Amino acid sequence: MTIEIRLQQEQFDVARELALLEAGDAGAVASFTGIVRGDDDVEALELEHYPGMTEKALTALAEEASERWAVSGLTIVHRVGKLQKGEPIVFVGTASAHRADAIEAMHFLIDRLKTDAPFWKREHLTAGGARWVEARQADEAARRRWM
Amino acid sequence: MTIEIRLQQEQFDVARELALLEAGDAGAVASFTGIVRGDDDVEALELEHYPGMTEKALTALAEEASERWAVSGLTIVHRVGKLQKGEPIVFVGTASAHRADAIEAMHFLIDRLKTDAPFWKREHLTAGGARWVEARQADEAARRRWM
Amino acid sequence: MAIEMVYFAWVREAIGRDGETVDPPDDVTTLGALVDWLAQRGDGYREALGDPDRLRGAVDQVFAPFDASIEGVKEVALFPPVTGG
Amino acid sequence: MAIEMVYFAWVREAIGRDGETVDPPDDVTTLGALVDWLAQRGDGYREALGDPDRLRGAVDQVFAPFDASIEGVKEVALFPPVTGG
Repeated sequence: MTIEIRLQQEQFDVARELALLEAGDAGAVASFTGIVRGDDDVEALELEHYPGMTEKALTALAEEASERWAVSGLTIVHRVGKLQKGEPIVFVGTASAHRADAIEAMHFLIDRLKTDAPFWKREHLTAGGARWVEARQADEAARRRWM
Repeated sequence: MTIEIRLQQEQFDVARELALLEAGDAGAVASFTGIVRGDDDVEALELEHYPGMTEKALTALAEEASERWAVSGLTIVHRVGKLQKGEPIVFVGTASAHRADAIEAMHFLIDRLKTDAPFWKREHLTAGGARWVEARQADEAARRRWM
Repeated sequence: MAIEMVYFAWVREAIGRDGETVDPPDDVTTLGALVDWLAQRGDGYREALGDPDRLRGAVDQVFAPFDASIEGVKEVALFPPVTGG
Repeated sequence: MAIEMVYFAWVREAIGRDGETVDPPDDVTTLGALVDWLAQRGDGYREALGDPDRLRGAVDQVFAPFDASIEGVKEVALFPPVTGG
């Protein structure tokens, strides 16, 4: 069982993350990549996080996933700092002998990461200035699916 | 809405497939990669398929997925011919503005591909000879989840 | 009415060919009746087609149950349950 | 008892600092009571902490509800609902 959790400012390489998961003779690898979007008035995104707590929170989610599903590998990479539109922001990958375990563990991790990890997004506007992104009710609803 | 379906003998490049899906300003990209496994007595896998029908069956699945979920891109790549253990055999990728749509459409496609596309696996044994892989009840059960 | 038969996996191996043109009698109007008629052709056919539970079919390149009509169709495929992915 | 406070996102901006050491009175024993006590400090604090529905907290780096005890804790964080991923 391999758990890989990273916070980083620089871009990550999805191919490299997947190759690590595929190398474990798992049979099934599932992944999710979140990409910076934004309305036309948004120029860039900034990710603030809680140093010290963030990796602990992500590790706790990964450990819960590894108890609930038969997974042999879990990877979470989350970027922090200023990101441009179109850049990847988060990667969640899972490896398992069984495709349902890989897919459900991945789905759990990205849903719970949205509500249970201390990150805050701020949008930098094309017209200047910035605004904090509001939390979404839909994310709270998605979280309850895993209770 | 972009649907990409390919059958090929050669290895595919997961990074390239994901990059195409990410390029669509979708926000969420989900993927599944199946990798050739096998017991210790298995040396390689051979994939037979039904030329003429296979792409039609995969296209029908992709179209059903695009009607059921809000997806902007769907990719299915399936290899045929002889594959070595550890090599990727199938890739399913989806892009959407919403992560749940991307993940569920991907899960649907790989589940239904297992039961609704004309492929047959044969295992080449280390000791010589070969055996056809039997269909799994679990795949039929997974199919019914989407009815 | 001539029908192009195609066979896959161990059905193909048992019959010993990957396809053939057949011309069943007029009372053979369903996929199941076609399978029964073919199974009478001899050892390989009986081995391949004798157990409907292990057999699946497609009519004109679409999966079809054994009660599907084959009237007017061009191509019928017989094969084991699929195992791709 | 001294507590290290840390603030994030618009809570940090409204208060005007990313953290501070505070020493609340003995009757402040829960996260909610600590928030109420801090909110009395002035404009920035009231703006940041006045609406508990928009506020979340962590005690010693674990998410905690407002009725969580803060007795003996070292670090308390206050911030808006998270928006990562």
